[in-house]
Amino acid sequence: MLYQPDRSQYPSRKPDGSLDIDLSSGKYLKLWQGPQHPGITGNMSVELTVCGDEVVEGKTHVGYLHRGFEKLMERRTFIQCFPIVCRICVPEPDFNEYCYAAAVEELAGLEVPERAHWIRTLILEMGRINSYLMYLGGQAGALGQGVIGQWTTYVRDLMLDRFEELSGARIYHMFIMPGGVRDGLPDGFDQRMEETLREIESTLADVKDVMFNNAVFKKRTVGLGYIDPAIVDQYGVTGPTARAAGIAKDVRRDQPYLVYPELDFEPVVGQDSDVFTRADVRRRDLLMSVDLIRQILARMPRSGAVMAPLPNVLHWKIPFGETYIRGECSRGEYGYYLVTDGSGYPRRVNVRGPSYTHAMALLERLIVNCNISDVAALMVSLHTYPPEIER
Amino acid sequence: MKDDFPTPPVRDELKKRVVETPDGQTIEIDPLRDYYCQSAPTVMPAAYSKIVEGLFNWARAESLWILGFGTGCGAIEMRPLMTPRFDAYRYGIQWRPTPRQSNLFVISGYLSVKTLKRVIRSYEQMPNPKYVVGLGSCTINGGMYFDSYNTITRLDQYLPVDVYIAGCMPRPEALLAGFEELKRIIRAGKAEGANQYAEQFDWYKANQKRVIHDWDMPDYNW
Amino acid sequence: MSFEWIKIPYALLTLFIVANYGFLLTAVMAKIAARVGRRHGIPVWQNYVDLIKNYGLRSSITHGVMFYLGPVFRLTGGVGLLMFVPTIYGSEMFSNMSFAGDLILALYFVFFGSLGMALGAGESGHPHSAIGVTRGLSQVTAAELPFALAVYAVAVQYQTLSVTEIVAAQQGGILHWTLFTNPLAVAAAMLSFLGSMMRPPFDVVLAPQEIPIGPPTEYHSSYLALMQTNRAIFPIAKIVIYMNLFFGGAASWPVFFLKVFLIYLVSVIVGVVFPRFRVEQSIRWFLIWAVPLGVAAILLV
Amino acid sequence: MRDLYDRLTMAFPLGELTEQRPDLAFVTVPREQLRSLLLHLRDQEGFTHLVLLTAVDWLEEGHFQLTYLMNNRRACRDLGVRVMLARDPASMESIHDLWPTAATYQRELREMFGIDFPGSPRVDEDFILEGWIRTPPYRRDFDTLKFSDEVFAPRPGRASSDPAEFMKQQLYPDKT
Repeated sequence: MLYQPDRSQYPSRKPDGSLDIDLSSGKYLKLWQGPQHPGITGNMSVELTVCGDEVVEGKTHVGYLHRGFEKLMERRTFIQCFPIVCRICVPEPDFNEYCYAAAVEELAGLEVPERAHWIRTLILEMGRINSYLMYLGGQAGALGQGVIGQWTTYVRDLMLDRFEELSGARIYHMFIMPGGVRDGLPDGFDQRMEETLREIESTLADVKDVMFNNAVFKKRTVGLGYIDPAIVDQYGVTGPTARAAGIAKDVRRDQPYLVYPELDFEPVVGQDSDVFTRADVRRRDLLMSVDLIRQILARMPRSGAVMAPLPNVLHWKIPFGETYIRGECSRGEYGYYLVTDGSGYPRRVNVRGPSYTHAMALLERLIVNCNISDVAALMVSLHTYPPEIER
Repeated sequence: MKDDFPTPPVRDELKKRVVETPDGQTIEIDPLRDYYCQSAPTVMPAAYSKIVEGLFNWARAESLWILGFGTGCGAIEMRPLMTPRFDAYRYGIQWRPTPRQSNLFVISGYLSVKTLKRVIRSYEQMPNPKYVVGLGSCTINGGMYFDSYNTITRLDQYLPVDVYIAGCMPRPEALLAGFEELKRIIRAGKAEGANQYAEQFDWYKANQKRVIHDWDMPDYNW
Repeated sequence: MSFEWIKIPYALLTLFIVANYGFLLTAVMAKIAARVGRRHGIPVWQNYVDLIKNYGLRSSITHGVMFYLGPVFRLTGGVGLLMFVPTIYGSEMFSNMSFAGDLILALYFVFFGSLGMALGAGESGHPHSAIGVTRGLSQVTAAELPFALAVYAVAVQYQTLSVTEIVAAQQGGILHWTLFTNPLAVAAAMLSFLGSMMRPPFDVVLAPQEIPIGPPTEYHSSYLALMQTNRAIFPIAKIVIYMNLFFGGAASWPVFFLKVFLIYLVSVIVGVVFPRFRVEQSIRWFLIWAVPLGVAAILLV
Repeated sequence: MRDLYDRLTMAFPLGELTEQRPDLAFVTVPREQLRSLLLHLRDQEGFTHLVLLTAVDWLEEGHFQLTYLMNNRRACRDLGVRVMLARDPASMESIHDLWPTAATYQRELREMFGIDFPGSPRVDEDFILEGWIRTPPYRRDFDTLKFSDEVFAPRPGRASSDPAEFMKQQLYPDKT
């Protein structure tokens, strides 16, 4: 079922392309959704101009979380950058560590041991599960179904326990270093991981019953927020959001990194490109991650080095060069663009997060003609995390 | 420090303007004066009777309503607090969506200048006994972002802070311990941050204005 | 029948019992909802603490007279509703003012609080309050319709508008309840009940994710405390009407507690696993599902 | 990558090709040719996805480098197009009509580097910073630590030092 926008209430356009909205006419109302608003994903805000119950214009405002990482990294040595990169994206920090480490390794010519590749893949998939669990809770919560959030956060806590025994921290793991990973797996990790995975699977079965088979949930989300597959490339849409539009775009398969070529998987693709399909694609992707973790644990080498020998990190200079490393995080394509100039400091780091394109241009387009009640659901369905937009 | 910043121009929506209302009248609007109430906060005394104040303090301590405003990355550990493993509701801690109904502001992590402006507005809208918990090292001395041009380094320069919780990021257990500590302070009647803010209003305001260059709101808006 | 002054302390006693039961009941319901999410939830006395705290807040800001009167109206709606229906059937002490007034008055009081709230929240000037109020009024109107139809069906069935007489007609065994004599009317009324309890799927009025949190956005300190009190009393008062009309009333306090608990539980159990409807969807839902049931109930009587 | 480069050099005056990986290469183009090159890449060569648009400040050489990273999804390879800009006053034509999402990148560059993109929507509005009146912060001549110390009143007792110097003093305290 396609969403048929009703343009009858739409205000006319001025010659320069902006909307002709006269607030003093009493016909329009300006509403701020955020930054202090429970229906917003993180600390950002959407400036809505509404006519009746319908949004005629939405403008995203970001910058509330800006810390200037790209500047801070320019005045830190390569190894000093490593503990701060994970702070860029809070709910799924591991991708920052991986992309940064891989970029530095490529420019410095470091060879990473085979076992570290497997452990990195394991960590990235665990992080993906965390992020998806948070998303499912948020998507249901945006529609008032709080109990899903309780269930998914409960199993997410179990997953954080696994992270904790691996790296010692719940949120910021700082585990993937340039050159490898900090350590191998602890004893008995596989068995505890298997228990966690089983718990996740049973919770997801419940979530499927209560959320995806729920008539009200379907009624709210089917047909909402339709993204035309034709605009996917124009707006830089990647990841599950693009896959829900029927475009099988997955960096893990297209430009494989780490040990993904050796794993057996097929990208999850949806057809209808609405909020419901996006949620469903993410749920199935999560189950695929569970399967991938099982494959990794079954096939990974159990002995060998996990860390390449690093040069003296205090005087570690990386020759002139530039590179771009990408990976498929839970929201889409995540990438680091690193430029070095032969000194001990990065010349320029640019983080390309998927939320950057999703939350700005795409959201501003989708939000038009949508009901005020649906704004939160629509925004969550794009799975944006503000910290990675503004860094 | 010498204040050498020029004042930025007033935004369009804050300029004085003449508006024709739908029923045909013409009125003049001065947004800064009409839409906000600009009078400094006052020190609000405690209840006369010590017993009543003690009861109130106990009730305030046992019913902490947190403003649902995730200002930084610490917000990610607030969610586990609401859920089965930690379940802060057991301790009378709840999340409220509007500043009017909450009395505890958890500054969850670093504050960028842009957020600080919103935080001040939200804080000033909260009703009087109000408490601030600074979460994470970055609220104490800048933490990882000590040299960032966009994050403040000391929260207590801008808002009166009752409890700091150190760490990057603090675990939910640390948060619960911090809330218990806050409860102890409240019960002892020492958490008078709102009155302190009113007493040293000029000092706080000067600090805030030194950081927020485009101060386009009234000095106090509740 | 002459008025006896002793009725006033009796009525206050009823109010006291109902208010306390309401506080405890909402807390227990919150705990039950929390158990579904595998939590323990708030302590049962939490509502009292919140109430004391809200009265103890030092600053209170007013936006005008109606802003102040809004919660008062709302509380009046709850208290008035409670006063004009017999809380305990057959008890001289707890039938309150039910000698006067009838179903029509009760129906009016159900709506009264929402109207008062609309005025108060409108005065507060917050756009989210205004949106919440428009949503609330349209949804309450839609939800009242099947309830009104069910009430008329019941009135036609028993040939009276007096609540006391309707309760009296239902005595003498569980099969005499309206639930079994006129199930269609009860079904329509229970659907309407779901809609008026402000729980999912019909809580778009208070939806924190969209319009935090609707009409009470600007209310704080003692205003909020008044509204909390009302939120304890009003659902109970409403359930009392349902109990009297459809479930045979209550002849003693234990029966009263049990029946109110069970009826309340219906809305909680439904609400805890559902997301919320948009306002036009919920209105359509009422018109499609509940109203035909109510019409059928009237036709069948 | 080399075959693509050979095809492109027929029509455009390109600089040297830097092959970083088999699926990633960078090439420099004069700013006048940029738009037609991007159009050609998008419509003829299948580079439909604009991955990122960012700038590098080469303060010593006195110019900005703009990087347009393009991705060909079908062939699974990336091409980074570099454009060198004069540093002061920095200005570049906008490509928001080719990719709507480029408008966001251009807003960021306008604010963080002070590179102007005339005609790009909302380019003059505040994007991330609010009321910023100093040097654009991502320029190399902006010292963030100095700014932070001046404005934010750091808590006394916190010191930071250069890691190499610090470790040298810790390990070999007697050497100067």
